Amino acid sequence: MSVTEGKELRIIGFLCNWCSYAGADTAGVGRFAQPTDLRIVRLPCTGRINPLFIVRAFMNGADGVLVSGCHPRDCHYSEGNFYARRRLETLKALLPVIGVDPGRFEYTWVSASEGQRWRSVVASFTEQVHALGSMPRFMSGTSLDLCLRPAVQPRVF
Amino acid sequence: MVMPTARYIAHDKLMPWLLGLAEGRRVLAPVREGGKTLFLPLREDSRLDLRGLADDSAKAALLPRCEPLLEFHYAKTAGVPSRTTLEVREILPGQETFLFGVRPCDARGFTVFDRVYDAGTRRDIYYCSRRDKTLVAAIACADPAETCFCNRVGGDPGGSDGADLLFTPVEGGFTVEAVTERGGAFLREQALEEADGKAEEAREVREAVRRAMPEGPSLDGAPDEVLRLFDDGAFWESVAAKCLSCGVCSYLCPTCYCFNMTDESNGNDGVRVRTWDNCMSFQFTLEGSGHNPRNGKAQRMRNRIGHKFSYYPKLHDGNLACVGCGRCIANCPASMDVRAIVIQARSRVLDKEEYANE
Amino acid sequence: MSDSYRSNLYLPDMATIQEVIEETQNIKTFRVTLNNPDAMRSFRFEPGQVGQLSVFGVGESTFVINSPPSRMDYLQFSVMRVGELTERLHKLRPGDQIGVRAPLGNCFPYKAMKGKDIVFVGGGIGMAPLRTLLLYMLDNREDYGKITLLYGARSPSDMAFSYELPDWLGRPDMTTELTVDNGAPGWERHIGLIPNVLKEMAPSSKDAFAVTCGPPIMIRFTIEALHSLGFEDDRIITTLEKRMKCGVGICGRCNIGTKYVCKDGPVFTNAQLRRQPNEM
Amino acid sequence: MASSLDELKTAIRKALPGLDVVIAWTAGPDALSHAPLFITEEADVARIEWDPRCSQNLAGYLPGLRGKKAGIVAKGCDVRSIVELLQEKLIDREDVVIFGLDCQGAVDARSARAALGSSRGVRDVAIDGASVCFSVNGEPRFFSPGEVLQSKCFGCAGADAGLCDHFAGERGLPPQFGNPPESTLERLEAMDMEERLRFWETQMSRCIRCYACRSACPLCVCQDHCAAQSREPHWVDQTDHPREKLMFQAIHALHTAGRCTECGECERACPMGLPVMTLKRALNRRIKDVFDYQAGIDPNQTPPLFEFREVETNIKEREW
Repeated sequence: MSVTEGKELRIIGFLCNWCSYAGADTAGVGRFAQPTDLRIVRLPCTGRINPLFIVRAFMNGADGVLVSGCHPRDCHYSEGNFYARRRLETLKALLPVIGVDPGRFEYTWVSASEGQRWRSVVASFTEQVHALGSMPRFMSGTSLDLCLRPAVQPRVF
Repeated sequence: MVMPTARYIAHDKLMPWLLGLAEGRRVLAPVREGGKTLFLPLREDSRLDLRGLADDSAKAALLPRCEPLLEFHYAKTAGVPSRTTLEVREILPGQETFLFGVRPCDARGFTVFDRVYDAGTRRDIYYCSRRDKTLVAAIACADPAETCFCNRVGGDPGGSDGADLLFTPVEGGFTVEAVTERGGAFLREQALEEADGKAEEAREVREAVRRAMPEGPSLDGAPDEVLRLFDDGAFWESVAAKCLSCGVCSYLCPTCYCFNMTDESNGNDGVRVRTWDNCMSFQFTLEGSGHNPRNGKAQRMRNRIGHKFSYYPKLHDGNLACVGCGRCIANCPASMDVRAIVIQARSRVLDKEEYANE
Repeated sequence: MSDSYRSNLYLPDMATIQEVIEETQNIKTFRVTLNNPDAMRSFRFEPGQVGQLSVFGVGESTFVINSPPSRMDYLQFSVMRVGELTERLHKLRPGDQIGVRAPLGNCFPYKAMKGKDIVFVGGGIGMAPLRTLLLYMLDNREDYGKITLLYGARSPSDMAFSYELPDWLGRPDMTTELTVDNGAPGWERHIGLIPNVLKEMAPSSKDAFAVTCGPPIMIRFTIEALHSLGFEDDRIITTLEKRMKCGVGICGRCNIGTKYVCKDGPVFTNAQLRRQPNEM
Repeated sequence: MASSLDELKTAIRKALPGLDVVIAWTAGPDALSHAPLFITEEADVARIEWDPRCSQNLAGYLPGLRGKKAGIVAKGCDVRSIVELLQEKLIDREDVVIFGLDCQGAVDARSARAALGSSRGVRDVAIDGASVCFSVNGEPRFFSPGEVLQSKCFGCAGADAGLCDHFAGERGLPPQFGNPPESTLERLEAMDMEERLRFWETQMSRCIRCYACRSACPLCVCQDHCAAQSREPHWVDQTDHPREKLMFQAIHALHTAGRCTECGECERACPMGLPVMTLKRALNRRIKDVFDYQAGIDPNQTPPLFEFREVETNIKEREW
């Protein structure tokens, strides 16, 4: 994997418990080689995802965010991922306006049995984020350099 | 100490002089940026804007929007994973500042802070050390706005309360006069030409602006009226009806000094910050139990007006916690007018008492 | 004054939790000592004064020092779990570090109360500020007249300081009554609201002071009951709670009219409160 | 417009006995913007003003008056906010009486003050097709609409008189002002990603966190319980960092996604002149493209994020 040879980036994955988290597990059990940039947050359902989780992740220094849930019509709670799809599609309009490249955020569906699909999603998303490099950071203390001294700067961004 | 004589600085010399001062200290001045005139650190490419009252008050020079009070660090104790050590350090401000271009109302606002933050035995060292390190240069007004009313709250558009130096616009530039000893010592060190006859012109300019101020009844002497109206719920409901409970008035006010303290941390490190707070916000007095003594905006408005025109003057020799800059009026998204509220309160009390006497 | 000795009004003294006592399901008592032995040795306060406790990373909150000044081995604070800070405090254990800014505020007029009968009426966590004065008076017993305590809580298991109650009940030099809103098996004392029990007890108001603290609604009705027993407003003392931040009368949120509860209070006579606007 | 004003006053006088309050505009402390007027007595009706200085959207007061019978004077754009409030059942149709007006454009007080130099001496404002005329101390001063009107006026769809209980003035076409001034969204789109971030960093460094954008928003109904001031969850910290302030703008934009009618109150209220409606515009544009939805048009529609389709025809999901 060429992408893992360079510096690791910070990619956050928000995964639903029932399909994609299990799918990631399947990939792990199957020992499919994957890049290691992804940090997974497990949630009950993609419907639980507030799009602001994703915005906050970028604000806190994430270089990429991946959301994955059950395939449409397979949601454990029947319709959570249908709502999620609408919310995440809407979110896509916000990110580039605040300077987050659209390529840094994707959502997809991976079922519990799709270990191989999970592997390829992670690999290609990681590669995509690496192509963009690390997210430009806010310069600290733009308005009040006093407030956030380097030693105690909350959430270095 | 004998004050130095008045000096003069021509318009074209002003910016180079200020930039010269900016070597070695922070110079804050009203600068045009993004369609607004704000007090910002002066740089070579800054567009100094001295046309009138700046959009923000200069209070951030002494009370920053957000200032760290102390920092803390937790660390694991070597060998004892369940124990952490904690280190806490205060963060004290230390920057020398030349605050240029405040108007007399803004400078007078600092005296409102002084009475609270530097009160004998109770000295807020964060405020006091900023105050000690800040030289305040005010500019006498020449062109009051429609919303200006310093003359109605005991102020003076050509006044110098709270300032160390007073600039007055005259033909071709400004005269500069020392107000405090500190201002005098500073002025003596500056290679500025003597004002000579321009000092007289400056006096006339200040006289002229006093005459040019919009007229209206004085707003002081209202402390008892406001208090007597305290239980008049209908009155406060009606004056607060259009209020949106935002913080524009408080945050632009040169005399509003209330603050909040919060801890913000990242992992094991953090800061305790002090930030501006706003008495019109629901959270301001919300207690842990869920009880809120100022639950509605009418109660909050009552406290806001009460604080400025009644409680503060009662505690501080009749001085109002309002200097009449009018920013709250000019910037209120719901066009509220603090002058009108005080006048209404007064006439409401008079009406009631007349009614009672009949 | 209490705040003058500090060069930085906002810098707490570091302190160590020595002991945590689980009082009820939502009240814990913390016994703390200042880390600087000199500061601890020279620490002086008067009954009724408060302190700001800091959990760094969460914030600060105000609690009364409920150990008496006559017992200075530690400073004691009782904390009811209601919000973010108290939640975190409840998780702390002996040895943990906190910050203490104390003493702040005024105190009970314990000197003016000398030689008088004292009636304490405490409800729930409102017993904490009364405890400091009560213990101080018991430690200086000869200075005071008859001491009566009425302490009420929702239920027997909501009674803090339960380990001290037998002593208070058994002491010959004070009268103690307990009441709960809801009884429980084994409860043999009063069942009923504090103001009603108070009226039944009918302590004499002659040469007496009443000191009360508790939830706002309880205070209101207790004051009514005290009035009916003949207590004058300047002999009814209460201690208030407001949202506080600075603790030194600057930050602007705890005022009732011109009085700042953190600086001019928390102890007020009802006569003083009646001169201020009614904004509880 | 005098005739519209007279019609309006007559309608309000007639309806007032059946209402607890009517919200209209009256002369304010500043000559460039009129202030809200809460009318409870007939005597107040005489104080109503109606001209291009009636900029404030009064719809935001309605949820707070729920349970009372309230009349409200509304421009076409304000009606859209009312429709949205009705859709979300934040107000009750039977308790609200809408007095619609034909609006020719609303003054942006901030730009008008900049254009005139001062608000002193302004007596009257009128819009006549392609120009806006301020009468200042008796002298007319003309400006182009782009200089002194609110940017929302350029996309005005006019008033939907059908939704109003009363309508004063002519039910003609909405005003057409030609080319709108360049929007912040367009400026941003010409930038690369990092420049966009820097743009917001500079803008938000001016933010004073007064939350007037939120308090003035007619659809921000959490108000006293806003995420901006909550410690748990801790969505934003209280430091002065532009990142935190931009985060708040993202919160506002996403909470109003599919609901925002672009009434412009957030930008009008901002004392620092920040282009805070930009994020909402971007979301609205996408919502129009993907869900073919515009907020505040039909009281019986459901906002797009409150529902879903199993097959979303306009969503192209990525293949992996």
